[in-house]
Amino acid sequence: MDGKPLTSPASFIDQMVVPGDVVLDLSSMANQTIKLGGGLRQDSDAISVMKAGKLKFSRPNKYWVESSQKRYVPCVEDTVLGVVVDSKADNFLVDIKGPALAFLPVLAFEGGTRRNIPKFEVGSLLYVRVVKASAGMNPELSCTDASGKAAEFGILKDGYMFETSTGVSRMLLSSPTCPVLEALGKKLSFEIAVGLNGRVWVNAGSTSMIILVANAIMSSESLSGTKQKIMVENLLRRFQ
Amino acid sequence: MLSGFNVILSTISFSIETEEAESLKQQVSFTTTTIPTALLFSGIPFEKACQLRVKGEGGLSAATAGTMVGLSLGEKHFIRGGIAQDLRTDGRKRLTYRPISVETGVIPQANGSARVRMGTTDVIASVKAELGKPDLLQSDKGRVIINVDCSPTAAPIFEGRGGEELSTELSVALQRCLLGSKSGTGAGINRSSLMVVEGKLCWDLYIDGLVVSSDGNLLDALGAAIKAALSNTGIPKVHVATAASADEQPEVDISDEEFLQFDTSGIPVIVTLTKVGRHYIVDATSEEESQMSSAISVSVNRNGHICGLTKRGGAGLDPSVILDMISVSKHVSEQLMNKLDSEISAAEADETES
Amino acid sequence: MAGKAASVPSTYSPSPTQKKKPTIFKDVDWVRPDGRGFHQCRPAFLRTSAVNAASGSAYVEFGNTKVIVSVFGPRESKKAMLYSDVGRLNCNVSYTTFATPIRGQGSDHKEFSSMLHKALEGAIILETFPKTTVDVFALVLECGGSDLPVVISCASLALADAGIMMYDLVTAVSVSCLGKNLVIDPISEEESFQDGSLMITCLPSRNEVTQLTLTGEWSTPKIHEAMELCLDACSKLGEIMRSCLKEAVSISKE
Amino acid sequence: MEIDRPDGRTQNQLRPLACSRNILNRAHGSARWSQGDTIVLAAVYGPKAGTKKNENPEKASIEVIWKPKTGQVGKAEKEYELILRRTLQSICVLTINPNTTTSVTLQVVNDDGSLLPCAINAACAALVDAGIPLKHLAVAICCSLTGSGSVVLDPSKLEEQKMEAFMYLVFPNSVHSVLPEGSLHVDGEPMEHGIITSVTHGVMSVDDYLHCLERGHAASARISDFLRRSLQSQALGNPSKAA
Amino acid sequence: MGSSGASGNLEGEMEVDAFRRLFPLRFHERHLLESIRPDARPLERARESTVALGAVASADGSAMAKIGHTTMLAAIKMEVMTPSSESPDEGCVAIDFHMPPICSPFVRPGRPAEVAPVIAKQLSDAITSSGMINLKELSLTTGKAAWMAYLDVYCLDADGALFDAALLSAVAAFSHLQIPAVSINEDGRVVTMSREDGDGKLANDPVIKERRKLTLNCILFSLTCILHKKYILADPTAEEESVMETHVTVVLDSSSRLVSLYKPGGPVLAYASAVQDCIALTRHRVKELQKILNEAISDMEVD
Repeated sequence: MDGKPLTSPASFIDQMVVPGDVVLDLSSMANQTIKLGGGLRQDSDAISVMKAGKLKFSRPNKYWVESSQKRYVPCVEDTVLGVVVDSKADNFLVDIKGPALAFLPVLAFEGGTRRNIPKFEVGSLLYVRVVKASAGMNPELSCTDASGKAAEFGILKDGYMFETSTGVSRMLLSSPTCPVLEALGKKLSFEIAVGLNGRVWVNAGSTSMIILVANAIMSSESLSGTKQKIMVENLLRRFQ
Repeated sequence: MLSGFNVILSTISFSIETEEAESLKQQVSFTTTTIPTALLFSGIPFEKACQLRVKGEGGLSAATAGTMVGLSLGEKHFIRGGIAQDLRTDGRKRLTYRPISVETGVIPQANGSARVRMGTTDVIASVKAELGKPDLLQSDKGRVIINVDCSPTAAPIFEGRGGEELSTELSVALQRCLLGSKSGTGAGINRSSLMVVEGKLCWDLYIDGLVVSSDGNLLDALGAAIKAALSNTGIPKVHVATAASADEQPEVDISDEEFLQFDTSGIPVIVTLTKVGRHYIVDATSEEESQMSSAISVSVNRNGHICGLTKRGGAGLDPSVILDMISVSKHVSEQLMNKLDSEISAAEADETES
Repeated sequence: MAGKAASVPSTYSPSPTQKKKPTIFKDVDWVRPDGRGFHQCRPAFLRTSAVNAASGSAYVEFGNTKVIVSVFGPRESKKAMLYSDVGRLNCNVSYTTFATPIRGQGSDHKEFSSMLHKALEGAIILETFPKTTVDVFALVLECGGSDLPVVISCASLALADAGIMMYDLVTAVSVSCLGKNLVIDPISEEESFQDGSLMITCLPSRNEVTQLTLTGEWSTPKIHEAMELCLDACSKLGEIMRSCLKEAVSISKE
Repeated sequence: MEIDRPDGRTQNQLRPLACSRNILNRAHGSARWSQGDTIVLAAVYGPKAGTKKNENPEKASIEVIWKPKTGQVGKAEKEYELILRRTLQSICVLTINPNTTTSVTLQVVNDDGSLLPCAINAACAALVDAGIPLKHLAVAICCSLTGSGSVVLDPSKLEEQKMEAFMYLVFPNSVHSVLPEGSLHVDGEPMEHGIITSVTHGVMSVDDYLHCLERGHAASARISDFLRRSLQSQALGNPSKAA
Repeated sequence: MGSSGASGNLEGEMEVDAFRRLFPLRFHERHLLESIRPDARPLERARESTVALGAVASADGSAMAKIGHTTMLAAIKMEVMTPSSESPDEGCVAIDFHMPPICSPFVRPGRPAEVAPVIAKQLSDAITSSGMINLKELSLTTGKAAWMAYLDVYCLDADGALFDAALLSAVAAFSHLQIPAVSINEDGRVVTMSREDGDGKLANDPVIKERRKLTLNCILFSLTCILHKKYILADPTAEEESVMETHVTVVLDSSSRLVSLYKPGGPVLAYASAVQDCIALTRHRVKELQKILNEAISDMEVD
């Protein structure tokens, strides 16, 4: 477990792969533990690709395929933006853009007891964390972090929510800060919440500013870093 | 297993001759006569064959009316007991009709129409005549198309597609009673009289029945309404231009003033006898229909001949009971025919006056 | 090619030049087209378990009338219907396109389905399969007259084959009135010229009539006679059906 | 033996391919695939919760809706739907999202021969665009046989009508693999030579069929390369073209 | 398949029927290991098949075909049409395939089976593209009248290999077909002639076509196989079809030319060797079916 990528997969890392490609040969990497992320599957000794995208590797042993979709498939520990669809005695039903509605237990809040169940109206926007996501069951959400603290989770009031692809969300959350946000942040002050399910929420002092930020993010997909900066500058010039 | 069949039968004896069983007799009968046939082959325990069979659950009208009426056990007993003692809940005797009222010419656009009320059962029938081309196989006859529609306002169960099944059942029963057999005998409506030019031109009669309000005995009411509507029907006189060649349609001139009165002397009346318990009643209300085991609708013409018969309800009847019911309905039909004739002529007199 | 057929101009069946004369039926002593006596049924062939995919099935042949009935269930009701403590019976009758002399004339028989339902429901012990449905599907392969009675008898045989609990078998027979004569088990040709018809479905061992339909003009004695005729035939048919079932069991036992 | 084709192509030459993805806003995945003048638009919705009755709820289900350019849906369209559904089912990993339904809608924009292969290619690209987990890709090709027994690839509609026989073949894409050469071979044949779907029309000898298979393999490798390049072109929405 | 691990400890105490229902794939794979199938057939053996000609009296040609339990009834009715202007001297064949609700628990009235139109299309493609029927033979008078042969195939019992049975019954029905004797009357309508009045009418009517059989240029037979792992199972039952989903249908004509090779998807890829194996199995099957059909025809002629 030296973390050094083996010679063979190295040729695929950070490369575009398409479904069917075999990226790892387990028979040649005995005694190693690897972790597979989205878009990869194990077929006896071969690890093959299920989605088109860029093969990513993170030390020491994580592999995944990075791709951008309009549909979200829930994954544990993802932070997402959900819309309350219905409330039941034990759960809120939340739409997180996945194939099935997610359950948010009424007690999954910091210090949550039967007495202080929060009231969310249908249509409320929540910033939540996925805690369970197994095939064949509705995913389960929580409004606390792993230590039970509310952290930044909870309802998002005011502002504007728009939908983009999962790729854009990931770009916005990447570090170092992506060029769009960096360029925008230099000139404007605004609040932003990004869900890995492709939903983004923006709030700022004026409506026009919100619209500008939203537009900048939506048109940043498929632009390179420098082009993003130019695009933001153009927008800001028009705004002022 | 099969060779034991007779042996099993001979060893069964039923000992449910207690008073309790006696009191149940009205509603319950035991299936003591035979072993269910499937039993022989499915190997199901014999006890099952001896279970109680509640009569009166079968039958479309019974089932639909039953859900609609929703009677309590006491009410059911009351209705049955009343019928057994020849005193029905509305004071009638078993073979008495509710008051019948007839109104003709209710739809001005139709060639003939009538509305018949029997108690709270309310139906409308209309007759429209259109010129058409006769069928190849029956070139000397016109067509008669009977269709019944159950208005959703008549009963809650008719909402949506609920009335469809009953509508078809009624339409088929009316066709059977009024149109006779394939060769045309026994037809109440003389289809040959609808002929204009043989093989070329004939009148097509569209008879539509509408159930406005449903409180039992729909078939009899519809039959009466159609009879009244037909006697109200005038078919325009048609002048056919001569010298049309063999394969061309003749030119026609339809008169606006001259009408031919439709001959209704052969049209039968329909009498439905509903069997409740061991007795039969005429003109059952929907409450009474919910208690029926089966019913027989007989159409009888002026000569006292049967021109159509339909049995309703799934429960079986003994053949001798059927024959008895036929003779009773024949007897009842005479009174109904006379009553209806006088009502129709009174209604037509009213119409001409106004 | 099949797609093309739709655009093809209408087709017709070439029919014989002259029409048959129906008058022969009215003569005092005429012979039935197939040479039977007036009160003689057509030769019948009955077989159970004709369709392997069904819970129970039967194939019945009366002369040229050939019918196959499959029974499915008791199984889950198709529609999410209200709770019912008795079982449901669902019947459907359909025709093949080649069943009738002229192609595609017998396809829709809505009233046959409801008549079949009414004929059978009195015989089936619906209490034995609450909340579920028994489907009875009939296909008329070829119609040669008296289709409905044959369908009904065949259906009751198929129900017995499926092991559905019944009070009795259901048998059905029809008679046609042609002039002064009553002929039993009429063929299509006789049916098309009949002056009246009467069909009885009954439970032969219980001597109960579950369905009775009558068309045409009848006097009471005539009805009497026709019913006697039908009931007698029904009970004989019942015997034949019974022996067919017994045979099937004894074969499967071997 | 050279055959003159109306558009001047050689026997083995395909028409220009073009593929653009993510062209519909509402659909979760979409693609437009064209081979010459045959153009098909594919849209993928889902996975949505639940499967239809009679479907296995332990697996994901796929439904295909075929929209012809004009006219009503007839038997031919029903057959296309069934072939597409079975073909797509065989390339999808159905166990990942059990009890869900993914619907694929295909809209024929223009039909100039080789319609079904074009639709399969479009559907495959749209599935990738929607991120539906796939075992591998599928590439489809139409091979046709002339009266003299020579094979002509990717026929136009005019050519299809003149041909003695033609067949639609679908193969897996040629994959890049870290495994040693030959480890993915089955019976001594590389995996991409396995037939996913074969639909033939017209009478031919068995040898002709096997000959077509070989030519189909060669052509499918080219389409496979094109599909890979088109998927790799990072700029989504920018149509990629190949001659 | 996912439950195969869980079944390990259960299966020891389970009855065969329960095991078959709960773990159908493992049930069949166990059999395959022994090179036998649940109905005791070797893998490459087709089920017993029968053909009966003339099953429908009211049709001009008819046949009933059985492959195992799968039963098909095909009947041809001849009607007269006006030929299209593009082919004034050709008749037409319209083929349809029906799955009435009696044939399978999965078909309900009013909701036709999904595969029915697809099988109809396949039948019609195979029969028309093979040139089995010479459409010119169906002509009556050029440009005026031609025969339209309506072939309707009904599935009476569905237990796998539906297309094979449907094709067998269709081919048998065509070889049983007798084109009725007709004449054309004064109005230009085509009328049939019954045998007895044929002589008297000879003088009156201009065009008379004798009662005759149709010549078939070739005869088609097919075999459906399942590909599962390395195994090839010929003529699958409905149960086998539902468990193992890769099907290959090969249609050959009497001179062993390939009319159709149909493999709609399926998880198993077919390599050239497997394709050749399937074709070889079909060649063998064609001989069997040819024999069965010939026997049925000669039986018919004796009667």
